[in-house]
Amino acid sequence: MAAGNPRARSNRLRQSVDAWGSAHLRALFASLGRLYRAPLPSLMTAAVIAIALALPAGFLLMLANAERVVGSWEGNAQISLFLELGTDAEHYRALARELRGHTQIDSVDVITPEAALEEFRRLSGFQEAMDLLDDNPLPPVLVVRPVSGLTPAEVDELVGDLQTQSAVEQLRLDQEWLQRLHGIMQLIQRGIWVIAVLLAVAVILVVGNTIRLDIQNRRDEIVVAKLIGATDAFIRRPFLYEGIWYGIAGGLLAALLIEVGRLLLGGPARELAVLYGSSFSLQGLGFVGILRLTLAGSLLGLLGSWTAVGRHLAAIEPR
Amino acid sequence: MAAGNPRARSNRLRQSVDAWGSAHLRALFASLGRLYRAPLPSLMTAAVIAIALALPAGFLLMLANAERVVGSWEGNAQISLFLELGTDAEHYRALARELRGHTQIDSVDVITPEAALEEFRRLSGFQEAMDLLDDNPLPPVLVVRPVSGLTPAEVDELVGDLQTQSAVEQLRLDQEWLQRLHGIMQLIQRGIWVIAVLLAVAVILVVGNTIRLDIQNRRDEIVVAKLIGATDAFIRRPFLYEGIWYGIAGGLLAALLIEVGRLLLGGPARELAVLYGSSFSLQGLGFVGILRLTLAGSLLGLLGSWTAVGRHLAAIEPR
Amino acid sequence: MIRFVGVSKRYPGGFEALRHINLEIEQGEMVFITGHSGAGKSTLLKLIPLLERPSRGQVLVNGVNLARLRKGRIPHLRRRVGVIFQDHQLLYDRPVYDNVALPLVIAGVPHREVGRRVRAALDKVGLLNKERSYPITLSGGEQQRVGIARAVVSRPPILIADEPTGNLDPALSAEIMGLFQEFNRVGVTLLIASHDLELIRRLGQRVVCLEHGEVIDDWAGVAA
Amino acid sequence: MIRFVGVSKRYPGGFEALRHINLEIEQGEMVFITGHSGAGKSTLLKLIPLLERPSRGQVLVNGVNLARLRKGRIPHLRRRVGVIFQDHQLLYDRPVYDNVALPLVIAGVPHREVGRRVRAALDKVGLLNKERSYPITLSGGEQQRVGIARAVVSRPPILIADEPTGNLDPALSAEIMGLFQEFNRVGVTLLIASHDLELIRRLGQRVVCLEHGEVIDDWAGVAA
Ligand SMILES: Nc1ncnc2c1ncn2[C@@H]1O[C@H](COP(=O)(O)OP(=O)(O)OP(=O)(O)O)[C@@H](O)[C@H]1O
Ligand SMILES: Nc1ncnc2c1ncn2[C@@H]1O[C@H](COP(=O)(O)OP(=O)(O)OP(=O)(O)O)[C@@H](O)[C@H]1O
Ligand SMILES: [Mg+2]
Ligand SMILES: [Mg+2]
Repeated sequence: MAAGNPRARSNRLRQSVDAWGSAHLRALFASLGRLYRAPLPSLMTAAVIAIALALPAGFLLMLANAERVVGSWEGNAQISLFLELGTDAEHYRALARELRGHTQIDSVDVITPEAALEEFRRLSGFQEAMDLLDDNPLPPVLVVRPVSGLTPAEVDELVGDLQTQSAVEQLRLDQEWLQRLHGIMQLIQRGIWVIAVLLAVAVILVVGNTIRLDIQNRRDEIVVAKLIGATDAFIRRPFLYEGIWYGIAGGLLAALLIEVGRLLLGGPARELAVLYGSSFSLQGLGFVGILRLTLAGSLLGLLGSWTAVGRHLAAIEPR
Repeated sequence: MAAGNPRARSNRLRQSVDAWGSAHLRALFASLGRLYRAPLPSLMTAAVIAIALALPAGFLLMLANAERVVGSWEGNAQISLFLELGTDAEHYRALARELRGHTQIDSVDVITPEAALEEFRRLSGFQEAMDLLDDNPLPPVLVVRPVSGLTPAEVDELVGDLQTQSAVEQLRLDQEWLQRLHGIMQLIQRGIWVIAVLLAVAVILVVGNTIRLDIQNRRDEIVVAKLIGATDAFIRRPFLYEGIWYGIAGGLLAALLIEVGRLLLGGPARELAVLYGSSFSLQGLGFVGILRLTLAGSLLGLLGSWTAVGRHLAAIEPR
Repeated sequence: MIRFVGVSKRYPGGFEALRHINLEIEQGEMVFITGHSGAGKSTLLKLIPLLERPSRGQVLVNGVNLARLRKGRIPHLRRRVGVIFQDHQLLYDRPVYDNVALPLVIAGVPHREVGRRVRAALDKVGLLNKERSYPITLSGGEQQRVGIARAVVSRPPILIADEPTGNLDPALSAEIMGLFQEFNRVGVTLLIASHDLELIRRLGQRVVCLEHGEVIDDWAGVAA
Repeated sequence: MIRFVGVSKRYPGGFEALRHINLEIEQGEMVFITGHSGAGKSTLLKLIPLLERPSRGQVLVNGVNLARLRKGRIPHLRRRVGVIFQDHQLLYDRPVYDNVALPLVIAGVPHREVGRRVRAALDKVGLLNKERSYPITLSGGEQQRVGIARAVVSRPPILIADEPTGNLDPALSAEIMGLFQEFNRVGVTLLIASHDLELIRRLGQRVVCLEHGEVIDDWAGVAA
């Protein structure tokens, strides 16, 4: 039997795969051509999608940048180690050396009891009383500055480490306002996710709406195609591709918007950085980010066109 | 002549005003009816507009709230007034009383030199040295707590006031982190305006695009109307009203979205407030805010439909 | 009433659909335009409500040179010319009543008056019982008659019909032509493009015959 | 080839457009359907490519009961039935070539083959020189012929035409009918709804006459 002939079968298979592939290619290029022929309206739709994609992506990027900044501030937060009273010079100098070797510590300053007393004398107004002292009542203090860029968790860990050092009597890390900032940033992050969901919905709605109106617009064409014997898949395909194209164009435009936004915000951010003596610069999306954005756009576009196609194509039947 | 008869003239005027008014009313209700007959798609468009309006409005609201919070923190920032050494008790108590009467000051605590020395003795480890003193070397200190809710400018003014008090030797207000926060908030505000402009553009594009597709969709109807002798104004009117309706619906939905967002963010915000002992609650849009949002929506909607109508209606001519 | 003076029409593609047409139609006349497919009948009719503009020559309606008509006045010209289209041009998402009422609504006729006149027009074409139907549910001939009702509802002084009986059976065609004659008797000027030579001959009105865009024949009917 | 067995069609509004139709059309037959406006001619034709479904009775095409046809198979049925519509149903934003090529593109015919067959079909209806024109720039008769070219380009075994000569002048009508007879000679089954009784008589084919949805007459032509 012919059906049993593997050559014939593979030939027929090849043919139908070819036909399937060429049908897809045609739909792909037809949809692209349609968008190209109406460049302004297509661009407008893509622009809306771009704005909707750019916002959450831009916010997440800003948050990432903000976290970097806060992290660096946290690194700047110095930790004062008050050692036990009477720890001898050799001991605390050794400890300082040891700590300097720690990978997460940038520098360690030693304040000897003598230097502290001298300072205290100068400042306190207790000069006479000080002169009467036999013993120095002040402990040696090590001022530890962590390397910049540590996360809050890493700073906590470091603090824990230092606390277990045998000679350390007391430890102080002033970061009340950092805690507040963290609270705010968590709030913002939560907000960004709400916004991201909203805007993803907006993208789906925009694409869905555009495709829906496009379907109604080309009602005649769909009716004629159905009359002539087009399958549903044949009719559906160009619309789905159209949604994907919108999403991809939107994603790329969104990347562009974000870069423009980065330029606009870069100035004040740098000023601020200079004010605090840090060498901070806003980080961009990068290649992977752009890729992700485009992918997200095309998926949302497909989703949008899928919902529209599913609901509206079936409604159009030749009479 | 009939044209000279004022009665007849006013009658004719009334009639044409009536006709004009009823034509507008018809367009208004016709456009509303059209949206109503396709509730889901209309709602989808309105939802997109709502999201686009809700974001900048929500951000501005959040910023306003944040400013309130920061303001209240600033109020909490206590100001320590170090008085001149040797200011007598009568004098500094009188000053404290006077300051308590100040409208921007919530409370004034007095730390007498004796109390300060006692505290110092307990804490400093210089007990022996203290016992040897004849004179108390410490100045009296007034701890001033401003009322909560002051703006940064008001706090600055208050600080200036206090500094001019004759007995005040030195004044300390620790607010370094507040300055940083202000820097960040200015950055955020700049960002919000960029976003607001982007999203206003998005609203115009969305409405314009929807109206454009709607115009193409109803090409036959427009052609027939023009064939039968409809004026351009007659054809344009329902589309313009449609844009306005979209904008109004979008504005109202945006207000709803913002309120829902407020509920979602209200929890963590309150937690945060409790953490810092403030009785803070997120403030909503209020009636005026909702009105403004709806107005903004309808204006953007009108603008969007105007651009679409201007560009696309002229292109449709009966053949 | 209607005068064509040396009118030519060359379409953008370069095709010359009408060549130097001179034609005068008096008020109250009823004129048939015939000719082979592509002779230029539809093109000639489209010049009157300014659906097309001549490339040379002048068209005068009621003494007004259409080339000089301000753009804003075109709608008013079209309200005075009732047109019956070859492809009906109905709104398929509105019931028959709304379709017929459209010219009155556009002209701003008061609401009560609209109902009366729409029903009178529908009655004339025998579709009073289809008032609430959608055009899609009507047969080809019924749709054609809705188009006729819409053209006459605003009682325009000029009526133009492009193959109004193309899709009608002979009996109905004769009936519609009778209707046109009735309009003609009350003073309406009619221009009708048609292929139905037999029917035209029977009516005995003036016939203008086109060929390749030129008038090759123009004879007054026997009855006129 | 095509069999109607007790077919009735009641439209959603309640109107009964067809009543208990029994009809058998052999392969290679050429049948005219006549009847007054609203008799049900279009409705009858629409049942064959499943544009409407009967409310009672069965339609069989090539022995297949259409009521039992899976939804996914409908496109394949429609590819085997060429339809010429009363209102052309052309795509006005595509040139004539694309319009005629559409059935081949849908059927997935290879690119080179498409060009050859489209030109052959256009040649048959005498529109080879209008290949690049848009339908809007064609006269009514020319559009009708584009519709005919599109219906025959995929060489369907069944051809259905709803008043294909409604807008054509007598000479062109006769020519088109000659074309149909040519198709008929190579074995195509044809069903043609028409008002043009004179033309039908001249062709001498089988004629089915409908009245109020019933077959009131069915006579084999003299030439058959
Ligand atoms: N918009 C257009 N652009 C280019 N050519 C056109 C246009 N409209 C019509 N034509 C050409 O002008 C010629 C005359 O067209 P017209 O529609 O006036 O013919 P007709 O006499 O009405 O024919 P029919 O009886 O077939 O309707 C035709 O050959 C047609 O191809
Ligand atoms: N979709 C529909 N819904 C309701 N009624 C319909 C529908 N389509 C047709 N009809 C009615 O069915 C009847 C027959 O219609 P059909 O189109 O079959 O007539 P026809 O014989 O083709 O007439 P014509 O010669 O005027 O085209 C008509 O009275 C029409 O009003
Ligand atoms: Mg014509
Ligand atoms: Mg019919």
